[in-house]
Amino acid sequence: MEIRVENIRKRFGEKIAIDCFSAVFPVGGTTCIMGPSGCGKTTLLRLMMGLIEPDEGTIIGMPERKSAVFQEDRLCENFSSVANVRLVCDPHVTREEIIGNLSEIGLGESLFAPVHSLSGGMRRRVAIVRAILAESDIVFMDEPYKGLDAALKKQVVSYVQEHTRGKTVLIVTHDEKEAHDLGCGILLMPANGPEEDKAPD
Amino acid sequence: MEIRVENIRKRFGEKIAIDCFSAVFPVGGTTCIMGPSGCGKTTLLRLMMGLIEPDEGTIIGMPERKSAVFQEDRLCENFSSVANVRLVCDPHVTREEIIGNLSEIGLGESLFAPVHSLSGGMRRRVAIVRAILAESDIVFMDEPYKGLDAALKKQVVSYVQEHTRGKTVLIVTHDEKEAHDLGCGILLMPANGPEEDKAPD
Amino acid sequence: MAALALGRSLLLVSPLDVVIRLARLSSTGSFWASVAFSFFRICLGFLAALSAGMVLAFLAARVKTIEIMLWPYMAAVKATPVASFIILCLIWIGSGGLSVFISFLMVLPIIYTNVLQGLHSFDPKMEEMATLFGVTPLRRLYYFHIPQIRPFLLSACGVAIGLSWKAGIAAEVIGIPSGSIGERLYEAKIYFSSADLFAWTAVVVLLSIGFEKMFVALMKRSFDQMEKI
Amino acid sequence: MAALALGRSLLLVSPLDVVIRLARLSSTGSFWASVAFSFFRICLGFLAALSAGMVLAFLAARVKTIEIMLWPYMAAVKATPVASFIILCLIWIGSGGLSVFISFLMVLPIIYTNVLQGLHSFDPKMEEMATLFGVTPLRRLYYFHIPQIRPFLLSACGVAIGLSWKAGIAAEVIGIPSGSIGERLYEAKIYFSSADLFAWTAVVVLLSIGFEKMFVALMKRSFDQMEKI
Amino acid sequence: GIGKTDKEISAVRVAGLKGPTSIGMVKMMEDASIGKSALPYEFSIFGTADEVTPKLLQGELDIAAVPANLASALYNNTDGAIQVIAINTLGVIYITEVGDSVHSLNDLRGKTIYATGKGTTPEFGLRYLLAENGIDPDKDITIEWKSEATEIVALLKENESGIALLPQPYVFAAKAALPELRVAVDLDEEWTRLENGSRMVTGVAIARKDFIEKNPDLIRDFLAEYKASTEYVNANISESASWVEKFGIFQAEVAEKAIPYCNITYIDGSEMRTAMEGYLNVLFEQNPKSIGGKIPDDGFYRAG
Ligand SMILES: Nc1ncnc2c1ncn2[C@@H]1O[C@H](COP(=O)(O)OP(=O)(O)OP(=O)(O)O)[C@@H](O)[C@H]1O
Ligand SMILES: Nc1ncnc2c1ncn2[C@@H]1O[C@H](COP(=O)(O)OP(=O)(O)OP(=O)(O)O)[C@@H](O)[C@H]1O
Ligand SMILES: [Mg+2]
Ligand SMILES: [Mg+2]
Repeated sequence: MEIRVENIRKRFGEKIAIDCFSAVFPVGGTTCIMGPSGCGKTTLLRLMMGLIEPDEGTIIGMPERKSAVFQEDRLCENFSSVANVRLVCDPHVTREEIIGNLSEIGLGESLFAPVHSLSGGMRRRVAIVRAILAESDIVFMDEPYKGLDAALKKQVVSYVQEHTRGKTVLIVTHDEKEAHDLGCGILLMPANGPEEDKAPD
Repeated sequence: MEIRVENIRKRFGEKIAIDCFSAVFPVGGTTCIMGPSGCGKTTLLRLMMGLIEPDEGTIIGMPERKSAVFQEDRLCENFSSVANVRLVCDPHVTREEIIGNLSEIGLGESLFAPVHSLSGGMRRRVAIVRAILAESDIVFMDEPYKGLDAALKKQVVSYVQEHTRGKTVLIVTHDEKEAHDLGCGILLMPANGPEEDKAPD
Repeated sequence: MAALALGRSLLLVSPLDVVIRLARLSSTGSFWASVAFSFFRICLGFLAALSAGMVLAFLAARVKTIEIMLWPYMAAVKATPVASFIILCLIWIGSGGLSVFISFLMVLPIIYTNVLQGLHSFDPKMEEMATLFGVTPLRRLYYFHIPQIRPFLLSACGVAIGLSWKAGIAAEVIGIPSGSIGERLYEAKIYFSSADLFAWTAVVVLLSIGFEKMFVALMKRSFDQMEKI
Repeated sequence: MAALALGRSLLLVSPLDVVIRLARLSSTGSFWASVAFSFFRICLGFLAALSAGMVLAFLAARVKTIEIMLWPYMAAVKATPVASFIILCLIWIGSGGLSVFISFLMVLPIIYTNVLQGLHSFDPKMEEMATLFGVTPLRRLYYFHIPQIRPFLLSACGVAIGLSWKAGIAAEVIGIPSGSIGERLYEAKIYFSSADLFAWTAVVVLLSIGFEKMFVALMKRSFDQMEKI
Repeated sequence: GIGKTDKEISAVRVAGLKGPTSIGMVKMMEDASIGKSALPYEFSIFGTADEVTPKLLQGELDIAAVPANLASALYNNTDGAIQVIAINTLGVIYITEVGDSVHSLNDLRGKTIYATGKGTTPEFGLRYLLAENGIDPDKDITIEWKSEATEIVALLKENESGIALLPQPYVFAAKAALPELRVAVDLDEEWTRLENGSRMVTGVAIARKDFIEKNPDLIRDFLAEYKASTEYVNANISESASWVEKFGIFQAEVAEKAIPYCNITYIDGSEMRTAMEGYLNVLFEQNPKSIGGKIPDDGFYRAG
């Protein structure tokens, strides 16, 4: 089984964000998406999430239950880490489970402070735990590990791998080393039309 | 000449963000600041920026004119890239100069779109150009290159190096390779008190 | 200048006179009865409008058709001069209930418009997040909408409480229900008793300030409380 | 039910009668003179209050002392019943200017409170950014404060325009300046002429809606324009 | 209440307004409150006629004391649902003065008068009387219309000599605030002096027509008691004044001084009709709308 993106095209006004792009993602596996800044990675994820409609093309085989780490954290600023995670959890997920998950990646000290008072890397981890604990078959991650130092990143990566076993995972990253370390399929997105000629290097 | 941070201590309520930290930064040079997530890097920058007051300790030798790339982008969402840069520029900086700088790092296509419609990496670059074009003697950069792909990063790094010649630059980064590539001094911040024993790995 | 002097001579009372009058008034039982009469009715009108305004705003934010359908009604409620429907009001609800109704009508559009504006200015990025995770409406309310409308609701209440008193007392001065503050103001006016007029005006302003301070503080606390979960 | 029926019978006019009356009225010159008279004064009061409210709110947001000093005045302006100061107004500004003033007083606290709340809910992170870069006050206004108050100002105007008409016409019904819509309403009321009463009420509501639509659209456009630099 | 006959009625429901038109009833009200009245009554005092008229038409009230022109307008606008049963108050409008220059309407030539009540009885009455006395109300004198009696008192206070047209009880309230104020001309007296049979009618009692038709005896008894009450009030001023306050009409202090000048009367039957018709004619000539567009027909008057 696989998720198929076929001849998809999306423009915002004049701007062509994705120009006739196709790809296939294996269900139950992890795929890294790479490409230059502005090539449409985030837009591709939003299309697959069903948040925006493509102008042309189809997406086939998307599971119902989705979760995501967005490029920005998108947390409820005045609520605590625990509350932010609970927001997306099924009722059967206990408070202990949430606290356990947060503690596992080093947030045990700041469980109940409003997330606006957390450091950048801490907020990122809250967003990651939220994506993991939400009931889902596919997890979208848009540069999930940015802002984490090397040691922490290792820890978080293994936390994510452990908790997404069997799920489809799409990870956008700019770090080739990271992509190779994950040992997964890599999808390279080309810079899109008008930007192509001006693509750096 | 140097900037001296002496025995600085800062707490937020119960939370100790920085516990008795000292450092010296050479004026006119670049220094990388590294340390685990939540160790107080951003807080240190904010203290040096004069945005918050330390509970104890002193900071000596800070120049007047400062600029920064914040950890978050902190752009005016509904304004264009050009407008966002102009916000902080002296009147004598011409529109052409702003457009030239933006184009130099690949934003020539999106000069007048509101920044909320830009991709993550594009927004980051706008924030960088803003920090560069503001009149300043010291530039604070909190993970400035996150969200940029390898090729682009190289281009942006050289853009920044060229435009900050002679200025004091403090760069927070989590990427050791990046720090070494810049060939500058590296300041390691220890995980602070209460978090230490729980520091990852 | 002449007008100013005229005004001054008309007052004919010093602030001290007013304070003394106020002290004397407040030692009578009927004073407190009048205060209770008007306070109860005006606050009832305010609270009813607060609830109705919020419910309508939430409905309108969810279903665009409702917003469009409500628009002419709200516009009419806002702009229709009281003189135009006072007769109908008196027929339907009598002078006793008039202040409840008029204070309700004054507050409703303020709450509705502000809360709706608050809901409309919700960050689309958070909206996307909620959609993706399939956040339930109840949780949306709790996590997004209530924090979102907070500043709008606070400013709406800040202004609506004062205006509900203004409008409610005006209704009492028109309907003159026995035992209301409006009746006292009416009497003070027809007997040219400036001390009474100002004393009762002070009472109205103080009641309004007191209620506003209390209510807004309570609201802030419950907002804060809600975020502490 | 009985009350409803009675209400209907008292009205004694069908909507058609009102429309016919309206058509007849609007073909007379004095109709347009009255409309112009009231429109001009009420809008003047509204615009004056809009400017004053914004200026005061900006000052109050900058200097806490000003906010504290203004608070009791605003509370009094909001809550003081018109009956309490109508005489002073009539003496000082006459019945012609009354509607300007009363509409001003109604609008001022709404604009002030909303704009102030908007300025207060400014993101501290952006504030830090502005401080660090030493952004000039004028640019702060343009880049931060105006976009920030946008939703608050829009909802304030949405509600204040309607209420300025309500209050302004009420003032005219009290002061009865010759040639005003208020005078027409007053006459319609004392002569029990329901068709006139409803026709003029419709005129007021339509004028208010028209002005609100136009003004809010204009405001949105200028906001959008300002962001396109 | 509609449809009940004499025997079924538990109480006659009577309404008055806060003002001089209710004063004549206070003796009845007092009697009713201690259970000594001839009929069972239920009195209520309202702040505004706007509240009384609908209740009356709706059948929640049987009898009400209201302004004279309102009675006519109500009759015309409801196809004769009410009838006037008695006049209870005559003119209570006075020309007052600070100073001593006005003693008759003729003295008003060339002067400026402050007045309230534009578009209502005071304006129509004043203009009529001036015209009848050969004074052109638009040319020979200046009338400054004000909407609030209070404003006039403030203006009088400012001027060494000022002339104002004021109704009761404002005249007395104003005198309390301004002791040198003097009643210069009583418009009612001037009106009566014209000797054309009409009177300056201020207040009347009206009743629902169906109530009158179904309860002719009750009405007769009511009117008899009303007449007695009016006479009692005029004869026992201070006692009545205390009742005026007791029943929330206005303050006793003011009432005691005001009652003699409030022109409280009782007139019914054909005398009522003549007085009323003449008065309504005056209003009609000045503004037909003020009495509901036309002179009411015979059905308006309860035959005595
Ligand atoms: N809502 C929008 N309105 C207008 N243009 C948009 C919108 N969203 C994205 N774009 C444009 O589409 C292009 C692709 O954006 P996208 O965010 O998908 O890039 P990306 O690959 O995620 O880049 P990055 O690595 O920098 O995050 C960009 O040029 C961007 O300006
Ligand atoms: N305004 C604040 N209120 C409360 N606590 C705060 C506040 N700002 C920072 N902290 C706390 O201080 C500590 C240090 O935060 P800081 O943002 O300086 O970390 P950092 O080194 O920048 O981490 P990162 O690499 O994740 O950005 C964190 O535990 C954070 O929760
Ligand atoms: Mg992206
Ligand atoms: Mg940081």
